[in-house]
Amino acid sequence: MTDSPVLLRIEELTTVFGGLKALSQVSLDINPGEAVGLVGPNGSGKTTLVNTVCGLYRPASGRVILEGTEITGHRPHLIARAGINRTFQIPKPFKDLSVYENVRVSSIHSRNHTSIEGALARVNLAELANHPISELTAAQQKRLDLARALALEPKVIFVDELAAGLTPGELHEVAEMLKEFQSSGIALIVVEHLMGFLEQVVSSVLVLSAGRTIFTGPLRTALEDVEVKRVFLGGESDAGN
Amino acid sequence: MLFEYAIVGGILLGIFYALLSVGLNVVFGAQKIINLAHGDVIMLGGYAAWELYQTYKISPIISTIIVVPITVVIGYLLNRLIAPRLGKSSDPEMLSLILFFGLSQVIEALSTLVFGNAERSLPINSIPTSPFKLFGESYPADWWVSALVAIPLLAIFLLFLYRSSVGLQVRAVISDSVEAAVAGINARRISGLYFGVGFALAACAGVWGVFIFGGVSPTEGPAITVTAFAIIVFGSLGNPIGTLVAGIIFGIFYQLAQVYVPSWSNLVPYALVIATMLTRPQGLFGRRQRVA
Amino acid sequence: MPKTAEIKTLQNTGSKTKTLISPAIATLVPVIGFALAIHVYSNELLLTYMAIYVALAQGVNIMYGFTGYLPFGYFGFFGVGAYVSGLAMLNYNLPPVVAVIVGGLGGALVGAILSPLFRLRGAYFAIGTLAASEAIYTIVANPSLQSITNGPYGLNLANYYSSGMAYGSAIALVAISIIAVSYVRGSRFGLTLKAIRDDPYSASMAGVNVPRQRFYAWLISAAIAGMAGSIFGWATSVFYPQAVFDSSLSVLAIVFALFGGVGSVWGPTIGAVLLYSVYNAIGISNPEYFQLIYGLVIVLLVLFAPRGLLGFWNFFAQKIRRKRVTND
Amino acid sequence: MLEIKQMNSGYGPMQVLWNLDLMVNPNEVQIVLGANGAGKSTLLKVIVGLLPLWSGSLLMDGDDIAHLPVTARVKRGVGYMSEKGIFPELTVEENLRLGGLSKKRGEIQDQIDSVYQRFPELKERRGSVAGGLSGGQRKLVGVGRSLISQPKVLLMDEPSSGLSPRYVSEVIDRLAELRGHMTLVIAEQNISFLKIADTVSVIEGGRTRFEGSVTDFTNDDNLKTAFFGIE
Repeated sequence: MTDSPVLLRIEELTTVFGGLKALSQVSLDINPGEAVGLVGPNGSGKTTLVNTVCGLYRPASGRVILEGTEITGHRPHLIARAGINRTFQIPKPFKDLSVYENVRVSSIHSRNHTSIEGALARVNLAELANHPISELTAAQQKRLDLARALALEPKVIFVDELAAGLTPGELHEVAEMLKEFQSSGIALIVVEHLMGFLEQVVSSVLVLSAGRTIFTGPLRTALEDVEVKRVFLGGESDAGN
Repeated sequence: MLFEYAIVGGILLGIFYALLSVGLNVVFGAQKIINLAHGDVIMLGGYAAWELYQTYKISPIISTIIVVPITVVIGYLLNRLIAPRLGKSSDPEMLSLILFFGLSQVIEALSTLVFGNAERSLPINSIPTSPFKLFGESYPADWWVSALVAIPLLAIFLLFLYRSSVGLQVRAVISDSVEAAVAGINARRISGLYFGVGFALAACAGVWGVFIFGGVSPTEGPAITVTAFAIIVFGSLGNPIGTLVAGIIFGIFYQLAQVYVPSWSNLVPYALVIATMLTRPQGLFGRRQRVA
Repeated sequence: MPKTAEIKTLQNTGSKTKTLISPAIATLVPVIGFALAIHVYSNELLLTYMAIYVALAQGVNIMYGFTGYLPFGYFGFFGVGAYVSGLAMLNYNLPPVVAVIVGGLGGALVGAILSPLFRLRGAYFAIGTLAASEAIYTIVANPSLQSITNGPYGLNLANYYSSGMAYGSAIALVAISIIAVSYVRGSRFGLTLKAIRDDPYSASMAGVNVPRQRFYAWLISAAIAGMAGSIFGWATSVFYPQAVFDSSLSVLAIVFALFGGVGSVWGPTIGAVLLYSVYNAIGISNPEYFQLIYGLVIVLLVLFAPRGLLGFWNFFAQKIRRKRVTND
Repeated sequence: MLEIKQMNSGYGPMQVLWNLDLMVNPNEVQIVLGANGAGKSTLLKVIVGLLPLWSGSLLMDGDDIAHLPVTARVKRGVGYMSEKGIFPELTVEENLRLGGLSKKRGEIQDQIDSVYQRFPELKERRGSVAGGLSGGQRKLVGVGRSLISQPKVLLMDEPSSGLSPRYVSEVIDRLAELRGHMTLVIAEQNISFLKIADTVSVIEGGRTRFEGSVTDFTNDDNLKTAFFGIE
């Protein structure tokens, strides 16, 4: 189809925990500026996929290829420096550092020594730069995760449950932020339960159930899909009628 | 004959070592911390036996029973004092390590003030004295008497843990303290009690340590703690039955080293703990557990 | 949420010179203090030991204060340093000052060998290092190795004794250790260490090479202990293995560091000077009273300042800072 | 039986429930529907006391129970079956026994026997470690333990989670047998549980979206899409 390889190619990735397949042959291609939703019930393997691609878990089989270079099983800091980053479902700031210093840790390791102020401004945290973490709300801590990712010049960001616990106003702000990232060429993989929010951000989704891909395609189509409904709504496939 | 001597002696001493370390594992089960004052509780048990014999001529066998209720109460109260404060902190594991380290220093200092620096020992005729003979070798009386006392003690402990209603609650709390609370178990009280049981087992071992170690002195605690730690890590943290088996295996290793390479035998506990932690951190009988 | 755009007191507003001045003071004050102390108090050996403890407390500071790993077995590096430098003098006739540096390298080398212990977390690491150091002691003091280490009979360095030189080296080591801590605290290296301490995985996703950064901190800390042990052996001139492989060395270094406040530059210096003075006042004749005091201090610190343990210094600083913020 | 008004709560600094209302009547089965992350589990945890109530009221039989610790609420008759529902390291029988801690020994045994009668497959595996059972059997152990403790109201957190559809319908059938005999609050995203429910509440984004009878719910098409969270 193209001469240049896709930005990130996840190829039949399988992750096993103590004999149990938490992730089974999941594949996904994503190009610059694209946004894909990653949905599925609790325990379906969404976070396992993020953790495996980001190097926290070593996959049992399959490959992760970033811009034509295989990075499967590389150590997390190398993957992060190569341009794949993430946020956390429960935000994980460095508690003893200020907001500014939090981002500085990433900036040190970026190739072009990115502007810390710039990263903070993109997530609307510039005003809080000199504050200790303890003064940030949960929503602000999630945005700090994003700022830290931005400071490493990411090509792909996995956004893990950004919307949970946000007010409608905050949701809108975050959605706009993600769209701005996209327009700057960053690819987004958005793990989300809130379909309303997801619809604002992504065009297509990958639906996981029990570690397997059960659907890929547009979000609206996914919600009409019999298999997806069964997974989300339960036994009867006609439940939605 | 040396080999048989090492094996039989190792088993006899190993039973003692099982008793010596099981309390550390019990405290770990109750509180998910390493009790760095474990060796000092053992040392206190030793002084209790010494005092009871010197002043009241009470046999160490009786003393073993006397120390149990006292140390259970002390352990329980201590747990209730520290648990809520540690629970509030951001790094309870590290803080409790430092706390028990401080406690260990306090116990050591107080024991020196009360009992003096000199090592105290008990006459061997304070216990039944005839040596034990097997395969033509004879074994010191304290070896087999301590084993004979340790076996019923450990059996009672296991019955308590696996057959009593309170023991069931203990295991439920260890398995999942939140789930236990919603099952109506007062998790704090139960883990406090179990913590006290850990102290009591340590004190019982201390009574016999006076004989096996040839005496009791205020500074013996830390070395005993490391040995006990080596044994519980080897036999899996949180698994008391693993500790019993590990204690016996340790006793055999240690005796073999004593017999064949005596100058290197002190290396056994250290080598054991490092090798276990680096190669099989979950221990002999453990399932995969996040240690590292 | 407080309106606080104007509160820029916390960091990154200080000028370059300011960031150099405070470490310089933190280094020079104790160095000059030790240099002058000898004119007031003539027990040079005791002052040497005090300087050694300042360095050890700072070494613990680098390890525990900046990575959260508590090295109970810190004395192992100390003992290795004493033996490596002592044997270097005896066997190769190295000048003592050179031997001290070699001893530091010996400490760092053992640190490198023991680095797999980093796979362990929290208490496991603390006790793992303790076991490793006890194992090294058992090997060094072993009668079977008498031909190499002189086994249980220790080393006699009386021929290399030089009044003043050892004390001067100890003061230099104090300076080195404080400069090392200041560097760690103010540099990117220190920033990444603090990030690792807060959350290792998060740090790695910020691009930090977690194992390597920890390893460097460990080597610096081990080298300081190695040099401290070397100077101790040299100044003591005759020592037995149990004197340099003494777990109470780690105990005291850790207590001094905790008491003064880990993570800071001044804390361990103040902690070591204060508590070691107390130790000399009452500890030599009545060690158990001293032990009782510091044991209680630890217990009380943990129970009543659980977030802190950064000692009174930071505790007050924080209080003052808070006051300032609320007053603004 | 249970009356919740204007409940606000969450984890740490993160607010999950926003002015939520819930009303449960005696002997009714209420299903709390919502997508993942809607706040169903949080709601149950606040009721049983595992999470603090930030503001609002929580009444049981007219009494304020919000200030009571977990064990006191359990004693008052609040039963809670978590998603996990069991102690995996303990045997089936030990798990069941933990449901009857306040009862006499003989009495517990009778009740355990009656659970075995209801769920014969548990009797066969009474000595096995509960963690080794199939997902469906594990849920039965959890249900069995809850039955023995005889709560006034039983809160069940996603009894279908981790189960294949075959087991889900089995669990539903078993719960159907309890209908009318006890007060049940079932937090679910699986709408097949509707067939055993008397009333439904739908939670979306931590807010009550709908409260009413099952028929009202099934007649409202909009609600079903709301359940997915799409405006």
